[in-house]
Amino acid sequence: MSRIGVFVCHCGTNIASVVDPDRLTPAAREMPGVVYAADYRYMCSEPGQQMIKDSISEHGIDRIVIASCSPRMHETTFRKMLKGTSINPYMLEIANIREQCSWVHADKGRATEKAIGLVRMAVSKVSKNEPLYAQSIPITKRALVIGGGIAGIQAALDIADAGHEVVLLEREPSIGGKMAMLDKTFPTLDCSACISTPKMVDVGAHPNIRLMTYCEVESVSGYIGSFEVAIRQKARYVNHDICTGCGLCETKCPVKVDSEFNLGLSKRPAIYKLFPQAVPSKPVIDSESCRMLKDGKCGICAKLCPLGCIDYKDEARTVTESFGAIIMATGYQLVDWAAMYGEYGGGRYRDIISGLQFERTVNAAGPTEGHILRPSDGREPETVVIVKCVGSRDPKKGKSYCSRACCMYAAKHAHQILEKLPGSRVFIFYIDVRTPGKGYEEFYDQTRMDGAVYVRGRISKIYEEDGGLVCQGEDSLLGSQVRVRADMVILETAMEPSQGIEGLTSMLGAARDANNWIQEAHPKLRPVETQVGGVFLAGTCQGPKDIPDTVSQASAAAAKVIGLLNKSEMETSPMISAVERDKCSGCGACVGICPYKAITLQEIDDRLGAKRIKREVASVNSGLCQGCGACTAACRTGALDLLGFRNGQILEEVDALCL
Amino acid sequence: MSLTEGFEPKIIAFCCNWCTYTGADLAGLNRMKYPENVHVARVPCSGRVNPQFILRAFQKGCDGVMVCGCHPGDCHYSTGNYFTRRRFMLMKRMLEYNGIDPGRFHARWISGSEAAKFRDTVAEVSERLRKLGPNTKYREALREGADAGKGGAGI
Amino acid sequence: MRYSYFPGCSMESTAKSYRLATEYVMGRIGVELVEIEDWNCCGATSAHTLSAAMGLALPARPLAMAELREPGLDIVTGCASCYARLRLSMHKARSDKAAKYLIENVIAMPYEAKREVYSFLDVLSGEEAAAAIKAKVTRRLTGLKAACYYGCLNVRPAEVTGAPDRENPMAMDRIVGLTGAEAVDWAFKTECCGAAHQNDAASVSRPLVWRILKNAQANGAEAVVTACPMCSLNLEMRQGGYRKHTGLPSMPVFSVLELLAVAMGASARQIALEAHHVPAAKALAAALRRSGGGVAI
Amino acid sequence: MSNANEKLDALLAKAGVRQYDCYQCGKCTGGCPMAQAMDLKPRGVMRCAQIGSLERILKSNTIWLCTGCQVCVERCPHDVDIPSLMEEARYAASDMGYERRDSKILNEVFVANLKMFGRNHEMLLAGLYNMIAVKPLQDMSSVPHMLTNGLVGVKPHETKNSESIKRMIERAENLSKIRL
Repeated sequence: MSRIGVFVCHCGTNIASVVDPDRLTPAAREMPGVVYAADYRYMCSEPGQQMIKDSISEHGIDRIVIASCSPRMHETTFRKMLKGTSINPYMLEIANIREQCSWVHADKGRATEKAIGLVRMAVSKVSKNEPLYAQSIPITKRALVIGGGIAGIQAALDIADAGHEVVLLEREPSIGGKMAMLDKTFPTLDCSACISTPKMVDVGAHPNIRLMTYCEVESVSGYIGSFEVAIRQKARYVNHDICTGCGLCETKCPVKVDSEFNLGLSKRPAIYKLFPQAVPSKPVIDSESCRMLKDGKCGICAKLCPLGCIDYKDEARTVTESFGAIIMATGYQLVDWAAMYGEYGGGRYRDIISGLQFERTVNAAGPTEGHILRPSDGREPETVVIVKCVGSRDPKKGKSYCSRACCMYAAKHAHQILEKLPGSRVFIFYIDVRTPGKGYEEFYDQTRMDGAVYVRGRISKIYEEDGGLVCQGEDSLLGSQVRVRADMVILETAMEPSQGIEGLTSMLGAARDANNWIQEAHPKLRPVETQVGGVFLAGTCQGPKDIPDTVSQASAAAAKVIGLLNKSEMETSPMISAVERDKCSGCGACVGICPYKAITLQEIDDRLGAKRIKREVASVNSGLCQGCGACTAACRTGALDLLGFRNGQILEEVDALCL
Repeated sequence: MSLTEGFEPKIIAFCCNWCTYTGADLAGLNRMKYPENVHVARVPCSGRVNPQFILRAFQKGCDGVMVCGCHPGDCHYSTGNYFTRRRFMLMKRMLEYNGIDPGRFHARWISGSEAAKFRDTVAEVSERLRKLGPNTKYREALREGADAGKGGAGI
Repeated sequence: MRYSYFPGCSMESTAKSYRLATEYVMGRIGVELVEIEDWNCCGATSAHTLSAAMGLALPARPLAMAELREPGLDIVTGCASCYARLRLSMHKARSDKAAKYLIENVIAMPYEAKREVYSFLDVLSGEEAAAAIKAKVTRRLTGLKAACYYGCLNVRPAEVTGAPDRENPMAMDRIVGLTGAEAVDWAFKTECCGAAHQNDAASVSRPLVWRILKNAQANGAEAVVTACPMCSLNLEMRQGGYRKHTGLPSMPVFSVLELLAVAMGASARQIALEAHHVPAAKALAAALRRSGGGVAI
Repeated sequence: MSNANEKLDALLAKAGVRQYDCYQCGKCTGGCPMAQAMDLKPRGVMRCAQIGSLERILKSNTIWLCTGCQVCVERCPHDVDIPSLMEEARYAASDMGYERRDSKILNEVFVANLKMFGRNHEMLLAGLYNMIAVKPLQDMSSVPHMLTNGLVGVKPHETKNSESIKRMIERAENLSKIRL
């Protein structure tokens, strides 16, 4: 028989002025199993806690009920208090007689009756409580950052600076991401490369960072504190241990294919560095275009290399590494507008380029060395039309969301054109201009004063005629149809999650939202966490954002990881699901219902009569289970139960109320 | 004088810890007033509420049962309340089949900020149950059983 | 290849060359067209403008008659406007019970919409027909640069026509390619030519025609090819102002069937090329000369 | 006011258009072949629907100039079926006597033509229209060419059963008087 102590708090007059302790405490004393009941002005105060502790030893109490404010307020306080006593911190229930009784009811008699009911429910429940022990899981003090764009770079540097080891993984041959492709950044117009390449160099040189470029995640297992990640190092065909990055090989390679970095605006050889400032500054061979690897004929680079770095027999390797935390920084890509917008020529007109292609064009290190020239004939455009929201805010053909950064970089592009090509004209077709950011509205104002003509309306059709591009739309402020003959058109296209996001998130068990961005744990209060413990978010993999927001989020995610890695082990809540193996039929209904992939079917040895058999039963991973209890309601045989909220405990509560 | 005059229903509300329980606390913090009929049982997630709990409540003579959780899509545990929603649509039909007025059972989505909605819901459900009168379906049977078993001692 | 055939009113009058070419080509490639008995006008733009019931019922009547007489045959028409009206009635009868009820009450006969409505483009771009065309082309229209004009109603609205690409369709371009002519890439394949308002709002509708012709010429086309007698007539007959306003030369307009017929050996007389408002034979003769045949057309 | 709103709501419902789907981007107007001649642009029609100004829609020339080419809805990011709205607006405008004169003449001549012959006789249609609308010279330069080449006959083409078609059209006309 349990020995229950009930402690009624007055909370000054907050409770006592409505709920009568002189009725409640004696009533509690009469409840089954209660050996002691007392009331006090402030139970949570030092003397109040001392009184409880004294009573426990004095009356041989083995579990307690505290009738007070909401458990959301002081459950943790009282659990901590119990740590110093003979009883387990989980042998505690709280009856919420303040927020859900004295504060919401006026009739003293009826409120006291209800309080008695609430205490009875708690007493009945606590009679079924059992000691629970928090498990501690060791934390591997090492973080994996997936994606080497500015988000991944920032997060890796912050974690590494705090003294923890980081692996920065990038699937391209170099880190740098989209920011490395940009020319200038709004609204300050500082050169993108000037601010991002030093960070790339820092990453390459940081003693705590291991760079793994040209690598992909193959599989992930484990949970917060101890993830096991299999990483596939793609074949580079160049021995990076001895290569000095002299670049001789690149100059003589006979192959020319479209440059990914310059988005098809220039060519690159088959042995290549992604861009001149690449980190690591060593080339790889693209096996799909290399003549030696395809046909076995060529081998020029191997002959040229003074150090013998070229290895045509190189193969992909998979290594498995352990991490305590993972940051997703997989970024975005631009939508394939040509496949969506036949009315804009569907990609048939060379002088219609994307915003990112314009960045390469206007970049001094780009294919035109920073001269704004149209791709078709290399002429300077006199009139440029910029079209915003291409693929954004278009639920029918593209994405329903706003891509957030386009308004600003459209203004930046206009500014750059007007600055570099005096006498040129720029028309920006827009639906709304959105400039919520520090210095953004001012930048937009400046662009208008520079002479950019903002036309409110979505372009309906763009066609080529007599060597120009006719952009047809409505000037909706004027209410009339307009046609602008342009020499070049820039489409500011929507962002979408990087290709491969589905596979990666399902390996991790992280959820994606309706648009395939990775879902944050809470949009306001946990914006850089996923609902999977130990997996964090940085940058545009969570949704479209600009560089300042990306970098802030990356640092926030890094802070979360640092907090985690600073501990050597982590206590997990013991209030998680437990399986009674004998009852489990192995139906697997719980496996699919678990949002955390915490339940798996495991083969065990069993007996059927005298026969030894093997059968499958559910098994809960305590590192992954978050204690929601969805599995327990789905369990057909009642084999699964939630510790701390067992079926038996809740049924006791129900019964107690209905007495 | 009607049978239900002066009748106060007894209602149990299973509230998820993250949304509705928080909303109920907020109602207290704002000193909102609602009828005393509802007793909240805290659960981690509305998805934890086993249909067995509800049947048991009706069986033991509870006049009404509420299951309240986060709005679909807002679940703290990401998907729990989708299961709740599906499960309790079936529940309603099963209660009907068992001769319990489905109006005695309410599944509602109340977020941590919707204190007023919690108050209004409690008031509304209490009022509906006052009109429905006591849940006698099993209570009578229970009393008879108890009387027989305990030799007329009663409860 | 056998179809119930809905010629449409223009085929009987203004589209003389189109009609003759259709008979010639379909005969050659073995497509049998079974003319729907006692067909009536589809109502064009006017019927549905006056009344929804009339707009649905007029095209439904010949469809219902076709399904009654030839239940095994799909229906084909050579006019984009008829195609759109016929297909809309078919689509509505299939997807909207109230509409089906209304239609059947007005036409006073059942209409189940079991058979598909196709355009000539659908039929000619089918694998079997394309192979037959390839086999029957005896002289090539080498170097004839043609702009394929589909018009609005062959492709829009998507849920009625099922056309995969409404901005840059390619079916006709591919058919034209079979004759040895070159289908140019241009931008006005599916822009409206304003045919519906050439009578009652001429001043705004004429420039639509001119813009289409201008873009075709700007992209190097010597002729416009259509798959609709209404489009043909409109693009051809309204060229007077075009020369005056743009200073550009007038443009021959053919139906894709005429092009095929000539490539299959039809003479100018056989398909009444002289009936064109804009002289048409010259461009074709030049193409034939280029192909080295030197055959007079 | 509320009466007018009910009428507008009913019209929109029949057209399958939710006026607030439109966010006024103007892509419809940008692509509309007839926009230049319209006194209310397609986007303006949607704006009127949003602010409850049915009257302005019904009195506009827009609904009569719409060619039904469908390019607006094809490109509309929110798939707003403007052509369908235009059609319903034409019916409503006809009921109220707001029909545009030239359109009315053309459509009525067209249907009269069909009632007589079951098929459309282009020459007769153009001739009658030009006569009634007082545009005697429109397209007439093409007539000699048409006659000499047998593109149009003097005698109209007729269905065998024009009487049954006439009855069918009359049934449809009667049905359209009942506005659902």
